[in-house]
Amino acid sequence: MSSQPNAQRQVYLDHSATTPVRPEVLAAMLPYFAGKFGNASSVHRWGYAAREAINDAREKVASLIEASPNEIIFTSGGTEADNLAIRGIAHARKSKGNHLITSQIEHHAVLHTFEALQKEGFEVTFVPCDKYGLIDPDDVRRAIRKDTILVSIMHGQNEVGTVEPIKQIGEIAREHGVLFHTDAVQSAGKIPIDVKDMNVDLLTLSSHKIYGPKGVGALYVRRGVRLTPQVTGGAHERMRRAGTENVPGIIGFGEASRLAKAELPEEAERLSKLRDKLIEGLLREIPDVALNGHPVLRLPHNVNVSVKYLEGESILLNLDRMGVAASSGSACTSGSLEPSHVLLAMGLSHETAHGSLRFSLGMSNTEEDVDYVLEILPPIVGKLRAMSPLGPGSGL
Amino acid sequence: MSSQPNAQRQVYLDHSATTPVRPEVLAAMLPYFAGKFGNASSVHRWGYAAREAINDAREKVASLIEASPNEIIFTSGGTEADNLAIRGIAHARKSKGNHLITSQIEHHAVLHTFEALQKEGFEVTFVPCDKYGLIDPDDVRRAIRKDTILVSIMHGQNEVGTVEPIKQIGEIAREHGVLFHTDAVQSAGKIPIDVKDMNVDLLTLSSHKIYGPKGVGALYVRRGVRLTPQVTGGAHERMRRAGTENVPGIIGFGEASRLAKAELPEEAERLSKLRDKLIEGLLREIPDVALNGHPVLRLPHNVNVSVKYLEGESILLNLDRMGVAASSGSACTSGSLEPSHVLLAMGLSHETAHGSLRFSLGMSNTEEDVDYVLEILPPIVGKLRAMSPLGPGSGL
Amino acid sequence: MYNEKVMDHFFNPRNVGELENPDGVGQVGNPVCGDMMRITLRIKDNRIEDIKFRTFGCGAAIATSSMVTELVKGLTLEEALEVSNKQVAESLGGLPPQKLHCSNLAAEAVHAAIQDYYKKQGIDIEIKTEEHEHQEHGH
Amino acid sequence: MYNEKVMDHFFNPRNVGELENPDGVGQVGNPVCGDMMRITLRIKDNRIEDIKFRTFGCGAAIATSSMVTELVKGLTLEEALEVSNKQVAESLGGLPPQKLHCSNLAAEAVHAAIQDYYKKQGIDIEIKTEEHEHQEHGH
Ligand SMILES: Cc1ncc(COP(=O)(O)O)c(C=O)c1O
Ligand SMILES: Cc1ncc(COP(=O)(O)O)c(C=O)c1O
Repeated sequence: MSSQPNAQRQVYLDHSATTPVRPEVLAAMLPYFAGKFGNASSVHRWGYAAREAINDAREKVASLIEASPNEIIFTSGGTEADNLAIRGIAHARKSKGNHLITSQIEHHAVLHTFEALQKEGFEVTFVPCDKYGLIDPDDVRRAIRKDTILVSIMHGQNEVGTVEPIKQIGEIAREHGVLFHTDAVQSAGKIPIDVKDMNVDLLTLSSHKIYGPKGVGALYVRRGVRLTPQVTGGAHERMRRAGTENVPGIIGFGEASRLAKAELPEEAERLSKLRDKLIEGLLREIPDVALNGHPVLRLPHNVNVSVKYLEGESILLNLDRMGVAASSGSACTSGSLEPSHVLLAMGLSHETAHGSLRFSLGMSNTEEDVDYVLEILPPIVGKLRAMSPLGPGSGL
Repeated sequence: MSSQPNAQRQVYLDHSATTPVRPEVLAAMLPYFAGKFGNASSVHRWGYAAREAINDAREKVASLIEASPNEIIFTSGGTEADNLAIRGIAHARKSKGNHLITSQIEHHAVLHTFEALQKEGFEVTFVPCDKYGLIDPDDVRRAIRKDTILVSIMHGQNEVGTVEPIKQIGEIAREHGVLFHTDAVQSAGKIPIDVKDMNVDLLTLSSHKIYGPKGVGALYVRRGVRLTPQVTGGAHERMRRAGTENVPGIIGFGEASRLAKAELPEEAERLSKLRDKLIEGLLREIPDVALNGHPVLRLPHNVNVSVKYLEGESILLNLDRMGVAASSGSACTSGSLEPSHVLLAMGLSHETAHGSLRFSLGMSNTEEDVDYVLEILPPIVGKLRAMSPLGPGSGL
Repeated sequence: MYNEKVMDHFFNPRNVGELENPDGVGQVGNPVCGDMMRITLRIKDNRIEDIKFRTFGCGAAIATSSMVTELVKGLTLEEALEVSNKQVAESLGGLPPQKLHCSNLAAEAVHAAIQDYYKKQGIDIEIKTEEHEHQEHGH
Repeated sequence: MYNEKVMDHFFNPRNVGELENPDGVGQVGNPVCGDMMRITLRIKDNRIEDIKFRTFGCGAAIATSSMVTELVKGLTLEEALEVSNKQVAESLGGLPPQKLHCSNLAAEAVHAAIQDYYKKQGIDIEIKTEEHEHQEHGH
């Protein structure tokens, strides 16, 4: 765009929105587009090659969360996996009960799916969170009824980075004989996950958040848990999700999972340091800025702040002009009228919620990137605030 | 595999199962994995680039079927598009009626979805076909009731290649105020499609059947037709299909559509000739072989024959050893116990249906490929028949 | 997302600020909804001699504010009252569809400032309200 | 899909054909179900001296037929009656899961042929039927 003068630097800080496919992953995928392009169901060498590659990828994805390969259902992404988990269990267990539990701060893929189920006649309890975006396991316990059939609480919050007490919530669900689903799209590959240890029955993953390709995800379903398929057709994915397998996508997801697991401990530490440096810098360099999300129970790559008196999109456009990619919980960026439901649930005012900024760190980011943001953001904020009718100096 | 001695030739004749991604398509996709990898919803240059590319691809896909770009919903494949069309319309129009019409010879993505709706309480009429796999529009007319809300009849049959009289069926549906869906996964790019001329309200496409990547498809939904989303979450695809867009996949699908449209007339003629040569050769060279499907109203790339006294998988394994990829309607290849429901609906005996072979031609195939099949298949059949307890010479 | 003209007005907004002792002040929108504009006017001989704006809002909100100040500067009050939000959007070469029903309040802010000016003169005028969906916000 | 041993027996099946004037004939399966086997036996001194098969069916059906002829050739009739479908599959190093409940009838065909032999001697024996899901076919 012509109004984006050649920015000195390109700093991508929107890894929670999506990540680039890393070179090793693309290399693993490439043979499967044109050479080994077979349909995994076919009875010939092209088909066998595809089937073997899928089996291999399934092992790698399973290993990322300490599951067994046959507990993994490949889907077209995190959103579809969330839908399959929630609709699939609700429909399969309808006769056992009509009540579902989730939280107010879930991703739309979860939240809107529960709302769709409400329209179908299910009752849903949306448990709240505290001002840090933390969910109290006791709130979940209190919400459980005799007719509760599913609890779904996310692992790492995508906007504010708060890590929820999944293990305790899973324990409570299990005590009560209720199935437990968690959306781990943002936490997978960032913090360790062990589905057995965490008492999880169903867990959602998405490839494009961990340097794998877009258009592929997975649902972990604990052995023995039955769900109603939501996409019907051929006998793929052991009759749980029909449709010709996205072979290159699945292979890329497998390789991305393998790498994410191998590099997790070191990378989590590295990102946490960058995160803390960025948070400290923002709070230090810009007045009237507040951290959103939990100060400690936090994903290693998430920074979220409110910049008072400003609206998020106006900051994003200025950041973009300087080569920096970030995101905002502002209503204007989503085309909706309400700002982030997550920030509102945490008790932020609408006004402050409109002015939130999320920086999500990733593989490519360095200290210099953080320094660059800390250099360019204060003048942007200064300029926009001078234009704002709100805040000190506005005369209001 | 070691039991596959170096076959002289590799002849892929399973293009109805899937196709390789053609080089031009892969080239179009490649920049979007790592360079222009943004999330199309993001407010920054990475996001804008992705959004623009999707818009461009949407135009190309729309153009393949003479639709408008905003009538195209991208999905994860043909199966999901079929599910969205059928479940989406059934759920949206429930209050208008409870009766649905489809045929006995639909792809499982359609057939099993109607069966799932039967379990939900919908009534479904499955209209039959004749011995050529042809559906009589009058059968559809007779099946329509006051409470019919949807007719779904496929365009090109995937197993036997028969092209159905879609335009007439669409006309009948429209006369009766019933929505009409057609699965055009096999016909798209092979024979011309004009959704307006064909009186179609919803139409399914799949990328990997036309030299695009796997894991992406589309549903055409005529402007003004409302359906209930089946995957809920973010505001993607104008609120009709949630989930982060598979950007490289969509771009590949767009490019594949553009090329398919440009090359259609010539390629259809070329394939038809190869098809007829193969059909004639098979009938001439091998005794007790019969053509399945319509002799004239037939997809240009489809050859389907029954080889009496033999079971399909045993032939496929031998063909594979000689480097030839084909498929069969045999139960054994699908892991089910029943042979192809399509061949049975056409009136074939179980025994004959078990011995069907499908050769589906494509871009890479030449006359030499056809000659090669005609050279190697007769001795394979001879060897297997000598082993069979059925047929002349078996003493039964 | 936005076209070049919008981006130009966003990055190089015209007439930013607040006039001292203005003849009219108009404020529309609400920070709760994510956009709010404040227009100050200097009126001379029934014409808008000077105009400044301050805006809290997205790219579209700021660009339309800037655009409207350019459009109405020098106009008679009657002429300025005829300028509509739609015209502002058109002068910018169009806004993305999701922005049309929101963040497009600039003309209204000018009208409110003119109304304020008349009020100070003891005149009550009624302002035509445009058909737009901003009210949908509900707060 | 299949392992090498299965493929070897499929591509190079042992004992294909039909014995002339066999001492016992066994036929199981049904072409309607997609698999049918016909075993002919030559018995000498209570032992299977020669055996041949003909099979209509998939790779697994043909490979298990071939395998079973190798397994039982030379065995006493009592020993041959002890050979199970499961053992045949194991001797082949295993079959794909979707093939286990189908196309794995070979031992039964041998048992049926032995039964036929006894019958011709005027002896009625009962054959242990194995637990397998082939019956699910329903025709
Ligand atoms: C927490 C969470 N859940 C679900 C999703 C949806 O996953 P996908 O983008 O693969 O559809 C996302 C990402 O957008 C997410 O952050
Ligand atoms: C007629 C027909 N419909 C639907 C499908 C399913 O499409 P996809 O493979 O993209 O899921 C196929 C292919 O398998 C098909 O041939």
